[in-house]
Amino acid sequence: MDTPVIHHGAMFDTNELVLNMGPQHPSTHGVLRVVLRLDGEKVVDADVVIGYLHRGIEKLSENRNWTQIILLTDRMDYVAAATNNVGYCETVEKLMSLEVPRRARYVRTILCELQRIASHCLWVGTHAMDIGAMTVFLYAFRERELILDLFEEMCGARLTYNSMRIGGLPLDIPPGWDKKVLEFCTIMATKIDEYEELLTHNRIWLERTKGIGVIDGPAAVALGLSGPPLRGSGVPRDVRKDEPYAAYDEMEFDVPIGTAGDTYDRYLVRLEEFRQSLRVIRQATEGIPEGPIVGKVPRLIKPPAGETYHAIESPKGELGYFIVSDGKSTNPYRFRVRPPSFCNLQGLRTLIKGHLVADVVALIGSLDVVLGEVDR
Amino acid sequence: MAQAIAFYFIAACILGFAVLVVSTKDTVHSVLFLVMDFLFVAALYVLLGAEFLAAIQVLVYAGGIVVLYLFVVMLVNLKRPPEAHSDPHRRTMLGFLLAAAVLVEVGAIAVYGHSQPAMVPVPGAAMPVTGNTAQIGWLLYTSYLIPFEIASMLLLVAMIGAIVLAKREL
Amino acid sequence: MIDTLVIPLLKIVIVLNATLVSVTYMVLLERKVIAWAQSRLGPMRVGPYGILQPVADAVKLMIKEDITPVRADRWVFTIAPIISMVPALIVYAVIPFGPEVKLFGRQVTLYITDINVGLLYIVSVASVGVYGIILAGYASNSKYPLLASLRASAQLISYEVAVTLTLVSVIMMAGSLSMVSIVRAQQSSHMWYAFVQPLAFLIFFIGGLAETNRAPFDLPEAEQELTGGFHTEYSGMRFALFFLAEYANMIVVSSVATTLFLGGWLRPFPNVAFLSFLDFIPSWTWFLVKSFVFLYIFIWVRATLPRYRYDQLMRLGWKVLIPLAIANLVVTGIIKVMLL
Amino acid sequence: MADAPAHVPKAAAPTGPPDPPPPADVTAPAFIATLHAAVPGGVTHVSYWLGDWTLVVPAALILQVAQHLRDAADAAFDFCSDVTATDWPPRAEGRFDVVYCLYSTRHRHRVRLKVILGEQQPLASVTGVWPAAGWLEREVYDMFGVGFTGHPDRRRILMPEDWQGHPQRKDYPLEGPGELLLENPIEWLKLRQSREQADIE
Amino acid sequence: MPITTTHYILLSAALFTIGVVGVMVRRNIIIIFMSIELILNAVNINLIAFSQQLQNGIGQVFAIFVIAVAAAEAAVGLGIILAFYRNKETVNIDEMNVMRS
Repeated sequence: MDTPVIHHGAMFDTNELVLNMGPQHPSTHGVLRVVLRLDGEKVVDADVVIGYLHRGIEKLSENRNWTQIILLTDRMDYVAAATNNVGYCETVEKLMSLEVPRRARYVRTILCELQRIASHCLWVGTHAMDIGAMTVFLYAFRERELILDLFEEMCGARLTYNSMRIGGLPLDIPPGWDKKVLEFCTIMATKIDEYEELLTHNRIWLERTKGIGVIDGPAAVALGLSGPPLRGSGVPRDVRKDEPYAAYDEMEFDVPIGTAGDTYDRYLVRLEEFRQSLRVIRQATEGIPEGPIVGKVPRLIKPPAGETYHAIESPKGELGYFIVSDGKSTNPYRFRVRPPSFCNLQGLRTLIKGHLVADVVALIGSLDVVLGEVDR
Repeated sequence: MAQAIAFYFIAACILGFAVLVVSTKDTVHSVLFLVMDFLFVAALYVLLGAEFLAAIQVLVYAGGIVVLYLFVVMLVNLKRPPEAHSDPHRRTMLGFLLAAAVLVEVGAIAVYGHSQPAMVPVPGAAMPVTGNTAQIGWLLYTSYLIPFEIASMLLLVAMIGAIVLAKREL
Repeated sequence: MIDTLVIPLLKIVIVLNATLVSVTYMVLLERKVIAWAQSRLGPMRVGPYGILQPVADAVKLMIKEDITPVRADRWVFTIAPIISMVPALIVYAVIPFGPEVKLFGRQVTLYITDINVGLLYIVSVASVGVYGIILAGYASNSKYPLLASLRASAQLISYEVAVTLTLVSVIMMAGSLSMVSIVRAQQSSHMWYAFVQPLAFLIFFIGGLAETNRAPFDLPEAEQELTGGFHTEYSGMRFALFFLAEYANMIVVSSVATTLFLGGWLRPFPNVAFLSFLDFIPSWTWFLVKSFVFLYIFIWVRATLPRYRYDQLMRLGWKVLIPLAIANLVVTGIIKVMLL
Repeated sequence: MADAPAHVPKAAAPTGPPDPPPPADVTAPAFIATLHAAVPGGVTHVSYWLGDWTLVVPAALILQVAQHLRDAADAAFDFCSDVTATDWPPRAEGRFDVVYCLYSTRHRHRVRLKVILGEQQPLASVTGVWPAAGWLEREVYDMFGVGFTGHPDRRRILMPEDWQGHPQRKDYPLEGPGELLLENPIEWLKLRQSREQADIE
Repeated sequence: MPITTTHYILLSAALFTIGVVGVMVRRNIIIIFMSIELILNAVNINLIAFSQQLQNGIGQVFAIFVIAVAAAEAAVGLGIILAFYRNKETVNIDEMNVMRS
C-alpha cells in the first residue's frame, strides 16, 4: 500500500491531500477505513481498508459443531441476526435434505421480514444522520425498538437472537405474538410516511442524493452489488423471488426497482421495501398454518459428505453460505459466508470517484454496510 | 487626561504590535499581531472621533484583508522558513539605516511643523448633514464621486485579477 | 459619577452575566426542543426536568483534562477559543433591550450604549469572530480541522456579504446606523421592517444560520464528515468556549434580527391605541419574547433539515442570496427615491 | 476425483468432496454442452448434487471458461456471487479447491466452477471477467495463499499487511501464528525485517 | 499635556518606519506585504489626524480610498504569491528572480 503523503494547502496545490477517514470516524458505521486522495474536496481515488473487525468466524466455525455455529452467525450482520440464522440453517438443511415444516417456514419468513424492517430502520436513520437530518434517526430507532420488543418476546434476546434451529425453530411463537405483529404492521405503515415526509421531497435531501454515486445496471451486476444497491440500478434481482426459500414462494409481493441508480433511487427502493415487507408479514402472520415447528431432525447432526451453496436475500443483499461437509466429523469441513456487505462495499471505490468528501459519507450510508459482516 | 492615557496606551500597543509583526518568525503569529495592530488603530480612530472609519477599519482590514492573508499563509504552509535562506546580496544593515533615516526625516518635519504657528482650523464646506457617517457619505457622493467610482472600478479589476491569478485553469 | 461610571458598569455586568447564563440555558433549550421534536425526553436527570443540566455540564467541562496536541501551535491553540468567544459577547454593547425607563427614580436606558455606527459595529465585530475558527483549525495541526477551517472561513466570508447587503437596505429604510434609531424608525413608520423588507428578512435569517454555523449550514463542524470539524482537537473548557460562542452568536443574530426586523422592544402594533392595555408588559419582555421565537426557529430548523454540501452551500450563497440581496437593495433604493 | 486416492493413510484428513456425477434421470443444462464445444477440455468433470451443478475446470483454462460462461448467450453468467476455496492438504491432485459461484441475472440459474490447484501453483485472476471477483480473490489469497496472477491489487484484505501465514489453511494453528512475537520479539523483528528486505529486493 | 496632531504624526512616523524596516529587512514576501499594510495604516492615521484638526471629513474620505486600494493590493498581491508558490514552492523574495536568467 502506498503511504499517504501529507500536503497541507491542498486547495490550491497541484499536490493532492490524502485524508484518512476511519477506522475511528463517526460516519463509517463501525471500523471502516477509507483512504481518500483528495483534490481540494474532490475525491480522486480511494482505497477501502477493511479487516478491523475480523474475528475469524469462518475459521472458528470449522471447529464448532453444526448447532453451535448458529450462534456465530448472529454476530455477523448483527442488525439482522435472524436472517443470518435462517440462511445458515437452510444451507445445512439443504445439505442434509431435511424437510422443514410449513409453520416453521412461515415463522422464518415473518422473522426475516421483521429483520429487514429493523435493518432498514437502522439504515434510514443512519443514512439520514450522515446527511445531517438527525430527527429521522430517532424516529427510525423508535420503530426499531418495537421490532426488538417483538423479538425479545419471541427469542428472549434483543440483538443476537439465536432464533433458529436446524430443521425448524427452537420455540413456537408465544401466544398473542401474531396479534402484536399485525399491530406493529399498522403502526409501521404510518411511520414510513413520516420518514418520507421528512426526506423524500426535501430539497436539500434531493440535492444531496440525486445524481450521487450513479451506477447503471450492467456495471452494478459486474461489480457484484446485490440487494437494494443492485435493484436501485434497475436490475430486478431478488433471491426471494428468483430462488424462493422459507415460505416466500407462497407470498405475494413486488420487487421495487429504481431507474437512475443513484443514492436517491437506492433510498426509494429501500423505502418501498419497507412496505413490501409489511405486506409479506401481514400475509404470513394471517396465514400461519398449524403444525409442528421442527422437522425430523436426527439427534446427531452430521450431514453427508459434499458441498453446497445456498443464498438468501438478507436486508443487505445476497447472503450466501458455502458449506463443505466431510461426512465424518460433527463440524463443517469448510464454512464460508458470502457477505453481501463485503461485496457491496467493494463498489464504494467506483462510486465515490469524482464526488466530494461529503458524498463519501452519503455513499457509505447508501450501500448500507455492516462491518461485522464485512470483516466476519 | 483620560484622553492622554488612552492615546499613549494605544500608541504603545500599535508600535509594539507593529514591531512584533515585522520581527516574528512564525508567519501565522505575525498575521495575528497584524490583526491586533489594526484593532488598536481602529481604537485610535475612535479617539480621533472617526467612528465610521474605525468600523470600516475593523470590517475591511481585520475582517477581510487579514483573513485573506491568513488564508494564504495557511495554504502556503512552509516547511522551510524563508529566513533560513541566506543571500549575500541582502544588506540588512542598510535596511535599518535607511529606515532610521526615514524616521529622522519624518520626525524632523513633524517637529518643525509643530514649531510653526498652529494652523487655523478651516471649517469644512457647509454640509447639510451632521454626524460623522453622514458627513463622509455626503462627501463621497458629492465632491468625491468620481474618485469613489474609480475606486470601485479598481476593486472590480483587482477582483478579476485575483481570480485569474488564483484559478488553476480557466 | 454614578451616571457615567457606575450605571454603565452595572449594565455591562448584568448583560454579560445574563448572556452567559442564557447561553448555557440555550444549550439546554436546544436539547429539550430537539428531544421534543424527536419524541424523546432529553436531559431529565439533573434537577427537575433536567433544569440543572447546564450546571452539571459546566462542572464537567471545567474539571475535564485540557489537552493540547503535541504538534499544535500552543499559543494560537490557546487563544483561538477566546477569540471566538469575545466578539460574540462584546456585540451586546449596542443591542437595545428597551427604551429609557425610570428605575429607582433615575432615568436608565436599557442598552449599554447607543453609538451612531451601532450596526456597523456589530457587523465589524462579528467579522472578527471568524478568526477563532480559522486559527483553531490551523493551530490543531491536523487535517480534519484544517479542512473544516478552510470551509468555515470561506463560508463565513461569503455569507457575510449577503447579510451585510440586507442590512444596507434596512439602513436605507431607517436612515440611521444606530440600533435605537432603527427601532424608533419602525415605530414612526407604523410597520415592522419584516413586513416592509420580507426578502431582506429572509436572506438575513438564512445568512444568520450560515454565519452561526447552524444546520443546514453546519459544515465546519459537520460531525459526520469532518469528525468534530475545527474543534476536533479541543477538549474541556476550551471546547466549551467554542460551543458557547456558537450559542452566543445565535443569540446575537436573533437579537439583531429582532431589533432590525421585528421592532425590537416595541409591542405589537405600537401605534394602535386600543392595544395600549398591553403596555403594562415591560418593553424588554417583548424583546426577549421575539428573540426567543427566533431561537426556537433556529433549533427547529436544525431538527428538521439535512445538511447542505459544501459546493451547494457556496452556490446558494453566491448565486442566490447575494443577487437577491442586491436586487432587494436596488428596489429599496428606487422606491425610497420615488417616494421622497 | 470422485473416489479418494488409494494411497492415503488411515482415515485422517478427508481428501475432497465426493462430487457425484449427475444421475441418469437429470439432464444437464444446455450451456454445459456449449461450453464443452467452445473450450475443448475446459471441463474435466461434471457433478450434480442437491440441485447444484459443479464443473471442474483445469487451472490453465479458467480464464477462457470464465469468459465463455459470461458471454455465451445460453449461459450469461454475469454475476459472480462468490469466489472461495477449500483446503484439502493430503490430496494428491492439488491442495486447494478454488470455487466460483456464478449466477445469471438473465436466465436466473447458477453454476459452480471448481479449480483444483497445487500449493505453489498460480491461478489466473478472473477480475477482468467479473470485477466483483477483485475483493473475493484478495480474500482467497489472504486466507489460503492462492497466488492469483493478473490481479490488479493483490494485497491482504482482512488480515494485517504483515501477517504471517494464511489462516484458513487446515495446517494453520487455531491459536494463531505462534508465540514467536511474545517469546522472542527480537527474532520476530529480524524475521519481519528480512521479509521486508526481501520484498524490497 | 494635551494630545495634539503632532503626537499623531509622530506615532504615524514611527509606524511608517517600522513598516519600512519590515519591507527592507524581511525576506518573506507575505511579511513584506503586511509591512506595506502597516505603512498604509500609518498614512491613514495621519489623514484622520489632519481631518480632525481641520474639522472636515475630507481626510477620512481619503482614508477610505486608501483602504480600498489596500484591499485591491492585497487581493492581487496574494494572488500573485499563490501563483508563484504553486510553481516555485517558495515565498522568499530573494528567490523570486525568474526574470533574471
